[in-house]
Amino acid sequence: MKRLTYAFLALLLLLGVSVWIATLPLGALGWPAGVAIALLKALVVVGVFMEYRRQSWESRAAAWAGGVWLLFLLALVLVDLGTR
Amino acid sequence: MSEAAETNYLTAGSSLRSWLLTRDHKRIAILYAISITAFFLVGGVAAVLMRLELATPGGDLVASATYNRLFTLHGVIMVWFFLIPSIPSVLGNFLVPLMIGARDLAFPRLNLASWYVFMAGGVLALGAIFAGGVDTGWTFYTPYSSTYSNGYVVAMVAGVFIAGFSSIFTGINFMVTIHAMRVKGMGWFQMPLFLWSMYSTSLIMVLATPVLAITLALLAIERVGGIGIFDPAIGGDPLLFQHLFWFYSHPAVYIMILPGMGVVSELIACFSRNRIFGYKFVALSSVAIAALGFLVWGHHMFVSSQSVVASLVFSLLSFLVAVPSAVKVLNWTATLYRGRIVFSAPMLYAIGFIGLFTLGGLTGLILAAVAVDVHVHDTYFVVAHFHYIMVGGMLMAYLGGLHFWWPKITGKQYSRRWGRVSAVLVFLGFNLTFMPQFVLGYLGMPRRYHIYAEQFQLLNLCSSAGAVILGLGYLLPLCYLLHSLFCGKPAGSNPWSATGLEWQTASPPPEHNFNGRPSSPGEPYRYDRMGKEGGSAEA
Amino acid sequence: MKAAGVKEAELQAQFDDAGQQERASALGMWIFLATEVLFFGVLFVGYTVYRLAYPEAFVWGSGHLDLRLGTLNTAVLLGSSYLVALGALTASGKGTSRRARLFFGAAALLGCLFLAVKGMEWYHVWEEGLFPGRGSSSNSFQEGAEGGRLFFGFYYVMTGLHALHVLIGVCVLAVMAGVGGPLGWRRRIGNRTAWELAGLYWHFVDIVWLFLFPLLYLIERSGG
Amino acid sequence: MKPGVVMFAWLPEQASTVAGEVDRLFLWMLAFCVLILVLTVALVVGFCVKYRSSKKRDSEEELLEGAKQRRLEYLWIVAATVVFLGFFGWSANLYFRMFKPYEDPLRIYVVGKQWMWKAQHETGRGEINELHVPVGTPVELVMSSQDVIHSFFVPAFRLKHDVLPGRYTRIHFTATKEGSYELFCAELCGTEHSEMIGRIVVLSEEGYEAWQGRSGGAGRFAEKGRQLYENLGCAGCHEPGRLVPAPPLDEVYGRSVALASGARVEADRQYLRDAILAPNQEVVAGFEAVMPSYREQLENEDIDALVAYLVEKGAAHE
Repeated sequence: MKRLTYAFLALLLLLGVSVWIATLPLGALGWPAGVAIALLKALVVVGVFMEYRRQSWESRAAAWAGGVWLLFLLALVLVDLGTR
Repeated sequence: MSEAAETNYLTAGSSLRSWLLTRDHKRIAILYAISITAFFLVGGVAAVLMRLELATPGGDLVASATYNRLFTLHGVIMVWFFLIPSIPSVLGNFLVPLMIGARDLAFPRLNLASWYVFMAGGVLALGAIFAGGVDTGWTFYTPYSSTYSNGYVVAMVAGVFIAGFSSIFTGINFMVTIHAMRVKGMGWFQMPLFLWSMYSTSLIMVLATPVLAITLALLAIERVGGIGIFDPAIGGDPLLFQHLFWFYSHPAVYIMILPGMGVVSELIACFSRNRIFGYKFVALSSVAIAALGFLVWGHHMFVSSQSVVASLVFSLLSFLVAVPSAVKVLNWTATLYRGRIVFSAPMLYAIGFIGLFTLGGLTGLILAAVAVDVHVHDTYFVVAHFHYIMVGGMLMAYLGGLHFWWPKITGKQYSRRWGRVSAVLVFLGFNLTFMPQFVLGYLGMPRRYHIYAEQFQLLNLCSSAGAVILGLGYLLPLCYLLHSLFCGKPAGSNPWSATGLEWQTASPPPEHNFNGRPSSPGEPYRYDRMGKEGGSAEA
Repeated sequence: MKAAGVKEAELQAQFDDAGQQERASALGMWIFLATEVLFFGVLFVGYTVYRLAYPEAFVWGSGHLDLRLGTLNTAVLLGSSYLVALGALTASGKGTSRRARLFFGAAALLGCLFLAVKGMEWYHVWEEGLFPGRGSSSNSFQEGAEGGRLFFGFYYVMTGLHALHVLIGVCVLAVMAGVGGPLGWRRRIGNRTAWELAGLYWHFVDIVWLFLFPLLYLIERSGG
Repeated sequence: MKPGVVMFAWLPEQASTVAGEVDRLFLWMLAFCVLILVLTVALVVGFCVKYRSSKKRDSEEELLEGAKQRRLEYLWIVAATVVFLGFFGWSANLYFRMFKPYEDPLRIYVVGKQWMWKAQHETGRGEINELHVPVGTPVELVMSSQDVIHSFFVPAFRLKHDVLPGRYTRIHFTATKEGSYELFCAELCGTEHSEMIGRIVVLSEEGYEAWQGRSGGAGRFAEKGRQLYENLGCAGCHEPGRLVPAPPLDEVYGRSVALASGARVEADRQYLRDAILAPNQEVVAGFEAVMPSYREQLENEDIDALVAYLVEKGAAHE
């Protein structure tokens, strides 16, 4: 129960941080910063709310597969876009 | 066996309701078999009309607009409503639980839902065809499909979108079933190779299909609502559509061929009465093909003005994905070595498959060579290549598998002689149809051409003639297999003396597959030892 | 995983024991979520391609979104996720309980709040004439650089698809909370696995939003 | 190609510098394919005959197993990979050379539209469904599409490239043989896709000069662009000293331009085209984003003409 509450508070904190960061003049760095914080939040949700560690190895592998295959798609599309 | 003969899954209920609301994976397989046969006939009629039209260089039989609708119909129906569901949804549905000794798939209701979703998609696609058709080709390239085409693109795309979910459901079902429901004592490397291929196929279905679904949804939104994502008129990139489309549609080729490879592994082992050569290599090459197959889609875009660097990367990866396929061919051939080969109908199909798939795969190398592809891209060379894989490969394997497991599915024997005749006929007809197209392609005849230059006529005529033989070859099994349903001799539980758990139960199997739990199978394909005990494939 | 959650009566015929059934159900849901990752993933890839091509237009478009409402909605979804996690935890202790139902019900209400706020936002943007589809005047996009339409295309499609998922999630949560009681649906969803699966789905929907939020609302807010 | 005389051939004519090289690679790969196919079929048929079940055999033979089997597998994997990589290297090298731009080519603008090919020579001469080029001269085609995706395909040149809306794509070739060759559209582009065909006529140098000479003073292509430039009132902003300041256009093409966003771009043809169609996307540093888009007003050929004019203007100023 406590773990969930701490996680929730941490998420709200991260939300605040991401909005604050967006108001800084970071230029091109703003995008990766925003995504990085989102990734952090997502990890908290997966790790605590979705109880990643209590899942079977197959379920964990499925979670990874989704992310990794998305990276395949993104990476190879960007190979084309980046070198046109 | 004696008690099982009393009721089986076919006799367990005969009302229409008992079929339409069934959750039995075997009955759902039958429902799929009937539906995809119907779709195959629709797609086949379109193919015959196209080949007739192409017998002469002019546009004598149908107008351009009709011709474009015909090849779109042929492509969409054959790809999404026949080839992709064929082996997984029919043979896979029937065999996956049987082969691992389970009572059913993990999610029987989801399985039934997948059939309904499939039919809903199919009805929508057929509706689009009867309403007036679609002329974009099965690839739906933007901006033609989103802005310029005047066909029923949205309905067709919606049909494919919906049918996609049936693929996803089937994939999830197979993966979970294979993970969680294998009989005690069956480890990953004791599974029949068909299951390895089903697992790899499911991997692709699950991870690639959603990409197609959302891409087609974006296309429909652009066409209906004008919210353009790909529209060059507002700065959109039509190549993005191609990237996303082929991210699904190249792996989809492996959805079509991997199950065929699984079937052929079973057939070759059984009818050469030999253990499969290099079991682990064959098993893992399926997974390798499934994973690597995701990284090569750009070879469909070598001349699309994708960057030179991207083309080179995709070309390299395409060459590499051919390695695991080559491994499979070697292993099948080596399995024949010192076997005791029986030339039954399924085996003839399997041998035909090896030849046709090898040629299809090798010409794939030529297409992967980017400098040559610049010339042969979008010509009949490509058409011939992918028909060698999809039809020469997948359809041969599907028919082979159907002939192999027909006694298990129906409990009946078909005419062995006619089985062999049709296998040979299909092989000959196929080669006559598609071999000339390789030459046509290199000579420069573009695909999707309704009217063509005169120097191409001779080869086109050969191809059309072959199509007639091929068509006959496909109609034959329809006749004698149906005939066997009514007049066939009872098959017995294991007519081929095959290993594998599915042969340990009655034919047709009882409602929950096994009476009691099947015994642990141990090592698969122990045919070499069975031989000494007097087992034989010639029952 | 402990096998206590499923009573014998709820064991489906194809499974040998409760442990197998739970493992299979959970795995099925995780694989489904993996497909959902790629489903939304396409939009993220498309977004990346166009943001790289039209950076100014995306700053311009983001500036027309209401940051306060967006932040509020993020907090609302996080809160609902928290409640759902609490509900699943409660349910796993004792099976279906009143408290678990209350947690899920509250989460469903937050989901509705999210949709209401979302609707308001869409209305605002629509009012400004920033609807990229057919029938809208293109004048509103003239001041934005080329690509402004594309930004709003992504805005509507991404948030729309996400809202659809929220809507489905709200329905699932509401049924779990007992709304479907009169229809006799509660009997079927009594076991612990069902609560966990519903929770997994909801958390996933939350995660998608966590990425949408910075990508759509937080583009260079420094300028004003 | 004379119909009736050459009714059948295994290879199309070779009429460009790369055609022979592509054929050589293709034939080698084909030979490899045939070799493997024959080997596989021979083994399969051989085994089928030798080990058929009806044949009596004296003793039990040992199967290949264990280390022997694995060695065969690895051998096969390594051999296949090496051969494949070899072919990849060969083809990559050839492809790289095929797409390497020429130094100072004869440049021709090509527009694909449903369902015809239009070509504009820099001399001002335009053609439809025909393209005349001199033999032995490096040619670059600057291609764009008015509507959907087309694909420019000349089998005799072993050359094909898609033609996109909203973007220039280019290809290069040097014809090696005089004659008339087929031009196809290879990407499905609508109802009359199979009739979107044309001819490439390769003339001798003198023949080409003569052909150009017959153009009857239609004016140079860039001249057409200059007229558009004036008719559209481009000078109103783009000449120095005007009320609404805009970048002077004789100092743009071929240079590296600083943008308002802080980035720099190489101002090539694509940049000029984009600047006409989507002017506020990449604004030159120091100027306001005030130019309207000319997407609605201009046909593709007009844009090409304007670009040709601006290129000339930029080059003249260097």
